[in-house]
Amino acid sequence: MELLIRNGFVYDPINGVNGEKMDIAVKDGKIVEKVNERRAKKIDATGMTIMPGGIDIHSHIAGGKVNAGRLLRPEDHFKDVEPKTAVTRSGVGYSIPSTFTTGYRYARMGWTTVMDPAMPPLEAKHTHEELSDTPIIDKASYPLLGDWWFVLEYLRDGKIEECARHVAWMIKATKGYAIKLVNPGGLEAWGFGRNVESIDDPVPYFGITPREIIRGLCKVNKLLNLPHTIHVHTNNLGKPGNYVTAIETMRCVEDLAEDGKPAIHITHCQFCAFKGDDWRTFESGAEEIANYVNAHSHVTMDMGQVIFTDTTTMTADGPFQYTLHMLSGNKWTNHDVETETSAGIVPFHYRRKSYVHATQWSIGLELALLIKDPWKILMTTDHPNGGPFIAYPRIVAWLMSRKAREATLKRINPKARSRSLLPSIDRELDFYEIAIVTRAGQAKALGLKNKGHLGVGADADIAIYNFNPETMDPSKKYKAVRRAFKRAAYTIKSGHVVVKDGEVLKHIDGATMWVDVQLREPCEIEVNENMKRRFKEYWTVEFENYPVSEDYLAVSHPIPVKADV
Amino acid sequence: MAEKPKLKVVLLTGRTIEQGVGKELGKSTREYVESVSVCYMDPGDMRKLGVKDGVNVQVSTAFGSVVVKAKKSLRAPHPGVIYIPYGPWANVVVDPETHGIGMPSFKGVPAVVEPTDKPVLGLEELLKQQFGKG
Amino acid sequence: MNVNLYPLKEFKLPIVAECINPDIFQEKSLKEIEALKVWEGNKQKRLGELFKVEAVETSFEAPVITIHGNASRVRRIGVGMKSGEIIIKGDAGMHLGEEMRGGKITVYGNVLGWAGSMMKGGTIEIYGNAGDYLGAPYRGSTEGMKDGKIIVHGNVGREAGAHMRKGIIKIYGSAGQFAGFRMKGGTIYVQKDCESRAGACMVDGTIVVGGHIESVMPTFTIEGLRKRVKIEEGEIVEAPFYLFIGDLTENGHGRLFIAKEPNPHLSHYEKFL
Amino acid sequence: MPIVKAVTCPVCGSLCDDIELTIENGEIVKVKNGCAMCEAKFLSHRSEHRIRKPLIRKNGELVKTTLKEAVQRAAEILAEANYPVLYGWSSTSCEAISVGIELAEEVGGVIDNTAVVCHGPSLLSVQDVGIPSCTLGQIRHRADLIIYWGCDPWSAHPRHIERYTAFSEGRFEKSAWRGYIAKIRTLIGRKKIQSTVRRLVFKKPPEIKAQLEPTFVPSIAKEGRKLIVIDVRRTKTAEMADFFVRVEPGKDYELLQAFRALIRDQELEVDSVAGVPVGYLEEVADAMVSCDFGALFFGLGLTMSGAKLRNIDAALSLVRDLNMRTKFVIMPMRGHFNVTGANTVFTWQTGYPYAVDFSLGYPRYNPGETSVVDVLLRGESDAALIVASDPVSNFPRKAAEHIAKNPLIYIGPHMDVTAQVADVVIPSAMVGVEASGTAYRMDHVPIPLKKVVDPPRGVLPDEEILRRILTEVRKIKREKAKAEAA
Repeated sequence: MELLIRNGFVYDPINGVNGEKMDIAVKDGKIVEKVNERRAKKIDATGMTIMPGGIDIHSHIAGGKVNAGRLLRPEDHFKDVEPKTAVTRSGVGYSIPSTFTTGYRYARMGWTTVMDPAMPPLEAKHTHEELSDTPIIDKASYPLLGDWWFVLEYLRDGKIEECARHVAWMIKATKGYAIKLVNPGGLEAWGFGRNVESIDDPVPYFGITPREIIRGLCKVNKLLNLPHTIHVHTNNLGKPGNYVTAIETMRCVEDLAEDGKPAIHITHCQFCAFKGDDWRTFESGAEEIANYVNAHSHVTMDMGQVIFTDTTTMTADGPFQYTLHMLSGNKWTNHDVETETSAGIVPFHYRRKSYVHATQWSIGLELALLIKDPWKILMTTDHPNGGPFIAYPRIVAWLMSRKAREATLKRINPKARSRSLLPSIDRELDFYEIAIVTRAGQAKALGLKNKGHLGVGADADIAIYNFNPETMDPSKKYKAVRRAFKRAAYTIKSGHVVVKDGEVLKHIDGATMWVDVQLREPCEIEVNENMKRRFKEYWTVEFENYPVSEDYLAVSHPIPVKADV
Repeated sequence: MAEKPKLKVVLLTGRTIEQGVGKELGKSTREYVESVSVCYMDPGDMRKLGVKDGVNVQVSTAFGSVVVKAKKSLRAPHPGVIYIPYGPWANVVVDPETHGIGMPSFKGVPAVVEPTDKPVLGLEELLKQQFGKG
Repeated sequence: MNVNLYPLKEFKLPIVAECINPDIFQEKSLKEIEALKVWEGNKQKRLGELFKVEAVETSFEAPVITIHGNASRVRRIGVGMKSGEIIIKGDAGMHLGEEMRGGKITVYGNVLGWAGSMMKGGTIEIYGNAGDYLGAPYRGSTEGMKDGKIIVHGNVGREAGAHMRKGIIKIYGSAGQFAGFRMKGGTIYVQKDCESRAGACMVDGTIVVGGHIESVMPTFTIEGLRKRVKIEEGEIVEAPFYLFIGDLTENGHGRLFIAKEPNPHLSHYEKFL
Repeated sequence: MPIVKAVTCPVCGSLCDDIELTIENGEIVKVKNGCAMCEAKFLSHRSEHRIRKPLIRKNGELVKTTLKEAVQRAAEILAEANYPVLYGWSSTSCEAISVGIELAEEVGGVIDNTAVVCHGPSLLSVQDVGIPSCTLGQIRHRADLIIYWGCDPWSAHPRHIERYTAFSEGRFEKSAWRGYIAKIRTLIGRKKIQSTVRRLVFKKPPEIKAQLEPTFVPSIAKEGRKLIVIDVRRTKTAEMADFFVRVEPGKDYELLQAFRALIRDQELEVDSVAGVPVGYLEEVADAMVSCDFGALFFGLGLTMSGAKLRNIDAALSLVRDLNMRTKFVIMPMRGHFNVTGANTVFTWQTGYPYAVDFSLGYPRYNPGETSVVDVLLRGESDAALIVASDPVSNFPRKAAEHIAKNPLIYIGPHMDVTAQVADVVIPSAMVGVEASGTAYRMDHVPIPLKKVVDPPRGVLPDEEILRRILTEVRKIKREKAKAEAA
């Protein structure tokens, strides 16, 4: 099928296109030089903004933890429903939408690729079953490997290459995309109800520190040539004073970075940019983090922006979620996974009038605005932890408009307002920069070559927003920005027009991407023999029932990568 | 004829390994039917009623009445408590009330047990009697 | 304009009729009211297909809707209503007056579960029995009754007033288990008997049981004897009551008044006084 | 003779996946590693009680028909229904369940799974309290205190104790098996002596009362893993336990709440709770707070009796509270092999774990209102599709009556009780034996099910049968819409 999108203002930062009026041609799901003008279906984008399809580097949309969250919260769903239509399945929404609804709602905003950032390897099949049931968008998932007994043991014994081979096996076995670390070492300690306090606090019974785990997996990541860096949820997340831990975490891999390339991604950084000794003296550590990031090139991060709403927090960081449960008194689900990881879920309401919550809201925006290079700080809410992803249009407006920020500032806790750095920041992102923090930068950080841009050969994932940058000033008309991003004029996925004026026209399957790591020497059997021997000791399932076969993926999209080991 | 003795008890229903094996073999097998048309009783209670192992008893509740075979419980002592494995026989006498949560009251139903001369119905007869179908 | 509704048949399928609400009927013509959407099973129907709709002109501002007949299959009557009145001369279905904010609903029959669920104001009066979860929140929610009044002249099922925060529930019959479960405030009065576990996990608020109660939770502690208990302005019960405080498991300080006379089995608590 | 290894047993929620089957001439002839139920299930695929041909009721009798006609009739029943129920799902694959949900959405029905009559109340309370839990390996590696409450794994989950709990071998905790053997030896010895004494000296049965009201409280203090059983009867599992607490039927809630008070160091103003002297409770409460990692498993003894869902509320709260003192987890003992999977698929597709009503075009959930037993008791449904379940043998008579009264479609491998009163019977392949798929263990670990032998000729898996019905339903609806438009 051929498609010609005419006359829109195009923002394509990877190719340096900044609001130029041009046509985009699509054929067989790819961007092409040109199409047969008479045959092609035409979309008139006159006066509209065109960007590559949105990408989300970190959004909890599938798997055991997300589903435990859905199960936990009927009161979250029952007023936000999506009836069945002639083309779409029904579902429920708000903070943890059902799978079909998740796909449709991302597509309605013009987002076409979403990364689920936390997959317990033992339950990887579950994650993939849900991803396969999440329509339209392409997706991938990061296996949780920072507390896996194999990793702890190999790294303790200094066997980096051995570790890399096992990680390679695991990424293939789980059909994963990147190495995820969550509170490294802390989750193993949580197995007995404990935690680690710093990156140098030894993990009980394992004789290894979080620093060694982070450095070790950073090296493994490099040996395997994975497209994304290690994806790190820092130790001490959610605790006052933790910006120090965040900076130490970034610093501990400084020497492992090569040619100014990123070596680490610090995720939902807002949650680890807290200054102060306790909740009373709590304040923003965004400036310190931004200073560090502005001076270094080996880091990318995402915001983890907070939205004032009722949401559901969920992370693999079991001990943090328990703390949150104790703080809020809200219901709490915990799910530890043998030899691998843990998870916790707590409903949470961010209130404007709470000093801490309002400060958290400010921190996210401060980070995004104080870090000078937009390629380094990407837009997320750590869905649903900071708030549901449907709040993206609001964040775009805050980033683009000082006026929008002031409107919210007026309504927050006065102490938080008086301490916020936001009034001192004039910076307003333009559409080019918005395209970086929501698409191009995300694709680059993820190493997705065919996504996040509109160059010839790229996947034809395109968002068209009904906002005329020539006649309207986003700084003033921030509400119009919000409206435009809430309901894309068109969303095009793999060349299909799937959304028009915010309505889903078509239910198509998106692909699941995974990294097919090819080791230099095929030593898989050796790995397997070793695994088999330890399998019975470590897990309660049989070795051959563990891996995710490709038929669990509705559309499998392997990305081959040659490893240096 | 002397009045037959009756005993007020609490009825529990539940799984047994025999019922578990029986249901996997098939619901129309002899194994299944025999495993679920029984009522496990405390030996003391059986003495009070004058019933022996394998004798038919009638269990009645506010919801129905069914004839099953009395069996000496291996899990005794539990005076005043009888136990019928899940199945069509138990269903005749359990309390359907769900208290607004979807779950009927399968355990802890007040019941009366008495010896009887009536036979234990086979599965087909029981279905015909209860549903007029099958 | 007042409206009379007459069921056109004996309903077999569940009917969902949120539109039966004075706020919605207000300023609508008879035709418009007849055209309001309701669900019968999985089919969408017009209100006029299920009910004969009769309009009576009145001078009053807020309309009165009267259902004449059995509406026990009709769910969600008066959901979220803010003003006006609904009178049901017969039985009513589930979720009657859910999230009601004002106005009045009167039922001269029985009502099924979740009547007055998550109520925020107004009055519901039921002359028959009410089902389970009277005034209780939706699944998973802690948004109990925030204000308003529910009066039941018959009996009620389990978990009446669960998570209640404010307002009053008066039950002139008996109550099922878990009256006032996880209650945080407000008053529940059960004039007759109460099944066990009244006030389990309550944090605050008052429960008064005038009749027999099977047992008091072991996690309540006896505080004293009271000669009378005030239910609300103008309603005082003159009789000796045990006063228990609980629930200890939630560090609660809810008050559970149990009439002394019908409960001689609780006399052993007197040794702690 | 080919031997198939690492087969997952499609019987209970333990989902043991180490079964070895010997296949001979397309039939399973030998089952290794499995329990009695596992063996019975794998050997039953060639049972004479299988349904081999679709059946349809004509003039009151079930008669043989073609698959096409049976599917057509089933689709007509569902497409015409105003409020159908689609029930079962816990003994089939997630893949089939998924199609079932799509079908329910298409026909605007109520879809419910067997959790409603087993751990539905547990799920309701999870929605109120949350659940601190883990996968079973976590318990194998770490738990030094295991409590089974209102469940009898020896009967219902025969390999649970050996694979995952007290008698399993973990990284930080060793199996308590040897201690148990020693204990049994002494017990058997003591029993023999007692019965000899009884026979010789008293010549009459012993007083039961004396056993019920012990004057002293035995201590649980011991090295290694401890096993405690709390139940209304001294079950087989209770006999293995280090400590048994016998609770009065229907009074578990009081006992659980009393434990909650005790672990908060609060005093009780009663001498006994639920028939158990407070001294016993204190002994158990001490064991709970002093362990390094405790695990509480509970069964239908809690969900079905007395306070029902609130028993679970209290149990979950107890375990949550215990986490202030130590590490503690809790897990329901799920019965059917894929009831957890049914809850899981329901939840990701609709937001709710069971009792989902699609009659308004979107998922609605309120057990008590949208749960199958209640719908039946109120007599609201006008047709039913039963898949992989046998409600007529599991529901109270009054509820079963309403299923039997209306058009009833049954899909399953065996001539179950429900099949005998159905109007359309479609035989299906046995999932996990003759059809592959995915199931979720009671701790939410997904495990693949294998196809090890062929189903009887012409018999399809549930997934395929449901897909055909769905296609047929859509065809009927399209034609109807066309007719109405014309």
